[in-house]
Amino acid sequence: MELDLFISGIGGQGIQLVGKSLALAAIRDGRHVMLAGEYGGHMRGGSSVGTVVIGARPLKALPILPHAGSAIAMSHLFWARVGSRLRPGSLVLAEATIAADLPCMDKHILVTLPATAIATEQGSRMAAGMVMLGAYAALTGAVKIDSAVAAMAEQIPAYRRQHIDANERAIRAGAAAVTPLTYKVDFDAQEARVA
Amino acid sequence: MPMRLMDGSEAIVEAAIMAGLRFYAGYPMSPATELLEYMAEKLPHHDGVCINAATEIEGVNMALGAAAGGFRAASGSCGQGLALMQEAIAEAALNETPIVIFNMARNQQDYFQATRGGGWGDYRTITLAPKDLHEAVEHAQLAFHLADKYRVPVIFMGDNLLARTQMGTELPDLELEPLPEKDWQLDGTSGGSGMSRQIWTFGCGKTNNPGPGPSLHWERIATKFDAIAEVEARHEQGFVEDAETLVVAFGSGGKFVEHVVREMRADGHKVGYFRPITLWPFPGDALEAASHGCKRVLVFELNAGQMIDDVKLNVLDRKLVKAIGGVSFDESGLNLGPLMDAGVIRERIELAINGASK
Amino acid sequence: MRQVTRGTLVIDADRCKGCELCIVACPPRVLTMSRAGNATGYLYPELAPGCTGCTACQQVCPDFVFEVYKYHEPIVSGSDAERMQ
Amino acid sequence: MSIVMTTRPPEAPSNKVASFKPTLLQTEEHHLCPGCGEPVAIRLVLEVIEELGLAQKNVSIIGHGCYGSFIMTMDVDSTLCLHGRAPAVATGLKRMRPDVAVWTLQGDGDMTSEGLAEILHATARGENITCILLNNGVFGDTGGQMTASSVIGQRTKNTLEGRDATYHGHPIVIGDMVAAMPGSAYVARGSVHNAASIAATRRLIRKGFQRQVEKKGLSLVEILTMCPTGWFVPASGGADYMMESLGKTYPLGEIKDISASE
Repeated sequence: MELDLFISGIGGQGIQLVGKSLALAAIRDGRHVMLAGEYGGHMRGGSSVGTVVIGARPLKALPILPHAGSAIAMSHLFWARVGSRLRPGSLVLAEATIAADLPCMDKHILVTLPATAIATEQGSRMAAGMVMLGAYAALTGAVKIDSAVAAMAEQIPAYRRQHIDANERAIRAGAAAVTPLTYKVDFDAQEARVA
Repeated sequence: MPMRLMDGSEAIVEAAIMAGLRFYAGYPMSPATELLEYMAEKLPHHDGVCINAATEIEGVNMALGAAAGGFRAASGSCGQGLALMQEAIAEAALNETPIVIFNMARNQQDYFQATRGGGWGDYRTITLAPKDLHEAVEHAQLAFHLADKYRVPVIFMGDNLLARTQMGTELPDLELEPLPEKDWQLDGTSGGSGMSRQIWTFGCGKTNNPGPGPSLHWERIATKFDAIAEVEARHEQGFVEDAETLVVAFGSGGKFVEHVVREMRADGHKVGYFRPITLWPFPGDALEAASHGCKRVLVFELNAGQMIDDVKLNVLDRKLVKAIGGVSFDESGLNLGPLMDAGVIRERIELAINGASK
Repeated sequence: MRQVTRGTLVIDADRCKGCELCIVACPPRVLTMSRAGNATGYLYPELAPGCTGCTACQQVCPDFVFEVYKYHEPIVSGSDAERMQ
Repeated sequence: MSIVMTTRPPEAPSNKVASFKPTLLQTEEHHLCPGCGEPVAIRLVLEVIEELGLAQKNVSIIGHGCYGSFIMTMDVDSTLCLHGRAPAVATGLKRMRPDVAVWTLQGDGDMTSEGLAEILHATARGENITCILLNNGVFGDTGGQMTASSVIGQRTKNTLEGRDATYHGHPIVIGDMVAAMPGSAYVARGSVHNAASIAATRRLIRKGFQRQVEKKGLSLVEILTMCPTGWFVPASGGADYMMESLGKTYPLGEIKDISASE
């Protein structure tokens, strides 16, 4: 099956960085990957949506996903566009402080995580997205945690190298903060199947 | 090559360089800008040159110069930028200089521009419209091959989805037939030989080696395009054998329609899809065959109706042809709009089917 | 009148277009336009004795009708020459 | 007055000192008008190319004008490009073949009207090409209309009362503009109105090509050429008319030579 994911939040929260790290990690794990962003809303404070699809075989997914089976919610703002496209039973990994503001969660598997608080504990409030990345990887088995760390480091520009350590701690803390049993992806299955 | 994550622009540039591209001159214009940026970054590492031209007109003429020198050369932009290049694209067709023009389009309103052209003369432009990054990697190589094979300009028609969506790719190297030496290239060495070389739209040749002259030259060019049309039309189709409804779409639209048609087939609808891969030559014979026995032929394109003309020209009963696309941009006016969405496309196909049966 | 002729021309008169640029260009003024037209109806330059072989006519001619020769020995003609003989 | 026989070579011992045409012309035939200055300018360029040993190492990029017909007779690798775009085409070719002498042949309509952007940007980039401008201040090929280089007072088919600065604007003195830009290595203006200036112009063209060989940057050699047809003057009066009109706006001589200042 193909794992499809929306990452939704506000420009400046590192949404695109999370998506890119996940995609690069999947490449490291030998997967086929697609990464699409929403353009035009890139400035800080606007809507930011990333789309990631991961599969074991060449992908069939469209660059604009009509539907997805999982989401990371960093903000409840601009959620409508993403929420309306989630298949029933989707995994929604949400920042704990905004989770209550997400509508229509009764059909989905909601996992909340105080990502910003965990990131702050790990030394960087800005690394909340990295906490989510670690948590998502651990929850779904989409990518190896070490791959996620390496992928994050791979794309950090030279002038931001000082953030790598805090980001790595955030990824690992995120992974440790969830129980990896609710939503496992079977990449080898021909059709979508959630354990 | 190991799998690498790239956006379409980067993958196209890598594939073009792999195919031997050594010269690119362009002018920034969204969403073709990234193509120029990658060219500027990568070409110098391959003994190539990328120039930030002063205008699209200057850029495409630079490419003509590099190509006249025997090198694989390209320029690129999107719709309005290509409008500025039309004179040079026609010139390349008429003086037989092989160049590739990358159109990373904002929309699908450049269908007429690509397939009819805005330049002067009896010429056509081979136009490749890949559906996604993987096909784009192939087309970026094929474009240069076809350009050299026929000594014609080739248009590569992408869009913002193609340019910016990132995918893992191994950049497979396309196996293509070998081409003859470019014995026409201007390398400067034949001066004083009495048989110096010439690239000239009027085809008059030189005193010692006269050409056919304009009328015969242009007739020969026109005949060449007829011959290309005979053999280079490409298409992809699915579920056409028993289809009552055939949906025709190109580029990204073709990929979306294929997706929707597969979904609808799974739900029991007798729907098929047909995607022209070359917009020119238009795969008319194949479309005629695919549409045989259909009750309706739906055309999905993000414009007010351009490819639909070619569809009507090629299905046996043009009254079966109906547009289900339309003009659709995002808020910025620079990108494909909300019509490019699987759900919307399915609704429109279903409406066309149910509306017709009512 | 004594004339020293150091050079001479071959003129492809039938290709001449009669622009007369050579007439004023000639330092010894030994070129004059013909009275009758050439094959295409243009008047063309004719050479009188006294050419120096300087190539000025050839330099200015837009139609490349001049070929210029220099004699190994000057040819002297006219009354002086006749007296010397 | 006696007339010397000029239909065949002399019988007395002699050396041929000048042929009908330079060796890089395939024929001396052309269809340009009586008194046109362009063939002479082109002859000079071809002679210089041969002198500098560039005959098998050059490509000409030809613009649109009467001179364009020489693409059929010049025995050098050539392309006739779109109107005004020669410096762009030359750029693409030169960047890929840096050791080939690439030169453009353009008229003033081609360079200063249609192609002003291309020559200025090629100069700005310091492209190592040689641009030959044949300036007669008129669109000769179409029958004598005003170009950007027509001088004040010049009568053309669309400035019948003479070019009026307040109505038609001022002429563009492209040589001075190019010389003012750091990318140019050599800029000079010659003329073909008489034998002395023709000899001088040949030296300017030679320096222009030398600067390219030395990879110094763009060289522009502007050559004032007669167009009696486009000026509505007799062929025999073209040279005088040119120096009285164009010659005043476009003074002859070297405008810039970076090698000289080194």
